[in-house]
Amino acid sequence: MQPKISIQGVYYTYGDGTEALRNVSFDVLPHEVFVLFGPARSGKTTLLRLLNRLSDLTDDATLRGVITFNGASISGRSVDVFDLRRRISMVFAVPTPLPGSIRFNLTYGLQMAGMRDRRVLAERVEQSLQQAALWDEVKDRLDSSAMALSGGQKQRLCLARSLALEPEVILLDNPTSGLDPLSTNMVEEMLHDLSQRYTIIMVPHSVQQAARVADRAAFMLDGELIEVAKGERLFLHPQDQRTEDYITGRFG
Amino acid sequence: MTTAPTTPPDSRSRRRGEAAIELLIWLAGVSAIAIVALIFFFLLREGINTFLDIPLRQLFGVRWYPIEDQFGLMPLLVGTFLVTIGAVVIAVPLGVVAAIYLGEIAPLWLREILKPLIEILAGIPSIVLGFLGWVALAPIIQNLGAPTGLTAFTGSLLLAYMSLPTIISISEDALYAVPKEYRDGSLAIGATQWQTIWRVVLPAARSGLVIAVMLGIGRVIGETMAVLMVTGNAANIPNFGLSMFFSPVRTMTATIAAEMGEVAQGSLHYSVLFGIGLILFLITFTVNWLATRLVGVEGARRQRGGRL
Amino acid sequence: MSRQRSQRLAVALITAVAVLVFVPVIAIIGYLIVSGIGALNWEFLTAMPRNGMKEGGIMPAIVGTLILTMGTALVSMPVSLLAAIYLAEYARDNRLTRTIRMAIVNLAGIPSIVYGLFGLGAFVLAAGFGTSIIAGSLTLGIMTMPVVISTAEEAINSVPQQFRTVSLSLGASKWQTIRHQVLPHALPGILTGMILGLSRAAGETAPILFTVAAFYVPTLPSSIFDQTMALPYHLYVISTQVPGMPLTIQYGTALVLLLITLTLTLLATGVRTTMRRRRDW
Amino acid sequence: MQNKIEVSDFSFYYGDFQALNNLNIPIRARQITALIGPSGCGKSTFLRCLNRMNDTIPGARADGRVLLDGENIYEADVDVVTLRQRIGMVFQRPNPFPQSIYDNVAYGPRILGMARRGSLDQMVQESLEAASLWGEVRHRLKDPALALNPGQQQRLCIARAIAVQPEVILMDEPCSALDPVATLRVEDLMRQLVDSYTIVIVTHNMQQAARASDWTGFFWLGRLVEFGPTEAIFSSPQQELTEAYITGRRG
Repeated sequence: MQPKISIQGVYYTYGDGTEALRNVSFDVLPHEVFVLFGPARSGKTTLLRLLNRLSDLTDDATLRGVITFNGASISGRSVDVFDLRRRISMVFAVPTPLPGSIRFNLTYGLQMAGMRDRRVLAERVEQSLQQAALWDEVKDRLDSSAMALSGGQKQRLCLARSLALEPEVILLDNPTSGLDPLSTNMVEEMLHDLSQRYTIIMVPHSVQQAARVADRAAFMLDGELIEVAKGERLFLHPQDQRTEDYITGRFG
Repeated sequence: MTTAPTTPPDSRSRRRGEAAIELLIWLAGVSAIAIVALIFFFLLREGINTFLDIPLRQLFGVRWYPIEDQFGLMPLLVGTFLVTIGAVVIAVPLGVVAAIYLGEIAPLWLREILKPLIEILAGIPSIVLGFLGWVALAPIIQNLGAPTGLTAFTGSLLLAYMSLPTIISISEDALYAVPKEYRDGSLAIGATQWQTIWRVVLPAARSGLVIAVMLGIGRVIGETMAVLMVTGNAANIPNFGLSMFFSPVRTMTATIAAEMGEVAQGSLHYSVLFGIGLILFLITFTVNWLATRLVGVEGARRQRGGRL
Repeated sequence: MSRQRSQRLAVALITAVAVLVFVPVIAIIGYLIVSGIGALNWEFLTAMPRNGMKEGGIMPAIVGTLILTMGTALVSMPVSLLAAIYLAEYARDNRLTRTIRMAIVNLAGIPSIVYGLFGLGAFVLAAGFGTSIIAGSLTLGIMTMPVVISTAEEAINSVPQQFRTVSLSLGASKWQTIRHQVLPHALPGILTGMILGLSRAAGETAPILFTVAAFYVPTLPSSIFDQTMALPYHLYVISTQVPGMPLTIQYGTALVLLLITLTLTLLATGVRTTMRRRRDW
Repeated sequence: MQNKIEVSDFSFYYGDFQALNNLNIPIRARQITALIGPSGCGKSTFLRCLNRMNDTIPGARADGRVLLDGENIYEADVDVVTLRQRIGMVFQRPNPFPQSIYDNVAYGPRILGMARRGSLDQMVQESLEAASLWGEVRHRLKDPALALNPGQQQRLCIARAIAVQPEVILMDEPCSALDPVATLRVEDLMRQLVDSYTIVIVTHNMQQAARASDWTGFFWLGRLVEFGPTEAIFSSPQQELTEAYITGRRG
């Protein structure tokens, strides 16, 4: 099977010389929930932002190595980075609706891509809200401010906003960090269904969460990839001592 | 090996309109440099003869009699210096302390009233303040015993209030920029509010306060109309002593404003007035350079933003 | 002295100084209003000056100031806004950017009379516009640029970074992001800076002395290459250059000028507070 | 067992918003009391009520009593400045002053006029020792405090608080900005300090509360849902809400 995303020998260095990523290589397969976990500042979020080139926003950083998406490099000059970001969409740690109505949030990306057809837009709004299990809660107030939603609703709106683009890959950067347990459960339960249609790469909130949702998982430490394996195997029988220390350590 | 480009390379090819807009944006950004260069160029072009035709010894002499082609700048420099010193001595303590009052002591509701008041003061045209100095303040000063009401001190007093908005708003920004954590840390140990201000807040805000003072000075040196109206316009050097401040003087800016209307274009007098402008331009440069040395260009720019 | 007593003393002294700062401001405004209000009537605002300006109104000066303010806006606003966008969104931390910033800081510090000299040398003489509305507007416009650029850039920077990140992550281009996510939210701040810049331009005298201002012209300007009267210069003229000028006309002129600039200042702060209150982030 | 602080019928308001609702909490002397609950539940607000740091917030109002050694700290004639000296505080983010390490610790004794020059060195050393930082900084006391790493900065702030010889130390999520190793050191330090001080700590980290405290109170929407010995709270919570929170948050 061709990997959806392949990362080969990636080094990522900031202008001041700090190495955020060192020789990271792994593949992400279609329709799996792939979890990147590890302690703070181990490079997970940095890696995630490389995949849809939000890393372009960082001045003076250098990328070495190859990242491919459907077999083609994402770094070349000929790559349409805006199209790439629509196909590899991202949900952030802090729920960040754009100021404006719920509908505005959901149609923004499509409109920027030149989609004008109102019927299609309306369809996508409903579809994506359904998929993010938010439709019933907001269907009567699509034109009210997205800022008025609760934290959990905001995050599901952000997820729906990504889904509305019909991406191939969804990047989830610790999406439940600000959520209460109930909303966290909702998001976690959604993941499996979503992976039927999309490929999901997620930075989890905790090791426990990683273990609950991962098809496959990778443990990162200080910018290096320590170990990749099927979720069950990695969490029950880690091969590397450092992985085991982290999983069983006092700090979850 | 590839490097991540910061500007998405495809944006240009994909959207021509955007490329045009981005070019305009770039041009507008660069225009700031062009304008400074142009200002310098025109001042130099019209004023260069000052420095070519007049011996330096004479240029910095004590006699300013344009009718006799005597262009000694010393009286104007002294006048500017006196007015500036006076204004700074009045404005700096008032401004910094008022900022402390606003930032640390005034209750919220009062702050909401006083801060617009500062913007209002900043919004009063200098000609209006000059007019008030001329019709209302000068007679008061004269009644206090000065031979005339139109003195360096009158100018200083007006300029002090004119520079207060600059000094207060920048000082206040500097105080505001001191993290609340420092105040909490001090109060939590049992320090009084005054101890906290004096020992933690003011030292932490030091560089910002210095900028406030320097830019206040810059504002004072550059002011024209008010000083033209109230300092008496006497281009001579008063006798040394405290009474200097209560003598009529004339500043560099006022000289340009008063005499440019009457000179023949291309005459030496005309050049000298531009030469004075060039000197003022260079003073500005120096003040800003010093300020930038202290807080970096970012800081200086932010502080300038507070200036209205 | 006990700590509590030094605290009380310090607060008392600081408050006293604050009184010294703020009371004169109120006094100045109050005094001008009381002294000038008597002169304000319909004729004063709408009639031409008569009898060596000692009678009649100040209409041409008011109109001149309004024209110059609009001219300033046309010159300064588009360039300033674009420059602010450049600095906030495009400029990287390099030598060019630092030079631009340094240039803006310097522009802000250049004395207004020096702008007047520059306007004389560049627009009146070199460009051949003569003493004219266009020369004055260009001079005032350039003079207001640094204030407008700084406030606009600050307004743009105050738009939370995550809105940009989100917009880009949804596939919007950089300019689309600026156009749809940044500028709308920065608008109150940008407007505030623009109006404040105009309020400053409306009250300036030194830059228009040699570039546009006329001592007295009996007609309104008919083209941008005409001279015009303007309130600040008119106030200067009637208070220092014309002997025997009635005080009420002087106070009235000062009050009208003050009202124009203060209206703009208050408008600016009004825009800022109402639009700030309306935003929900 | 003696109560150092006794909170009774205490409510607190920001303007019209009631942030704390009728709290009754005993704080035992020379023990560690941990306050847990979701963010926004009022635990930090409550902590800042104990040394009246909330007085600096405009529009804030307190109702009810907080007894420190039997005396209500919200009486009109209480000197807040002296109160804050008796009840020290350590904040969420390390907040050393932008001064030297030495000056940071000496700050309190100096402003309170507690030490002549000779004994000041002594006090600084003792405080740094008590905060188990002395060994790391003894040769660089004149270095700027901001050059220390976050964990050291936080222990410096603890030393600064100790230097004025308080009776109670309030800690507002003191480890939230620290890495695991630094967190452990601060927790060890708390266990040492509790021999001489009464400690109240607010934390969002349940393991930390379980590891480090003797008593635990669970806050929810400005109310105290449950209070008791830490072991009991974590092993057999009486309230459903507490249990849901402790087990539900799993992370």
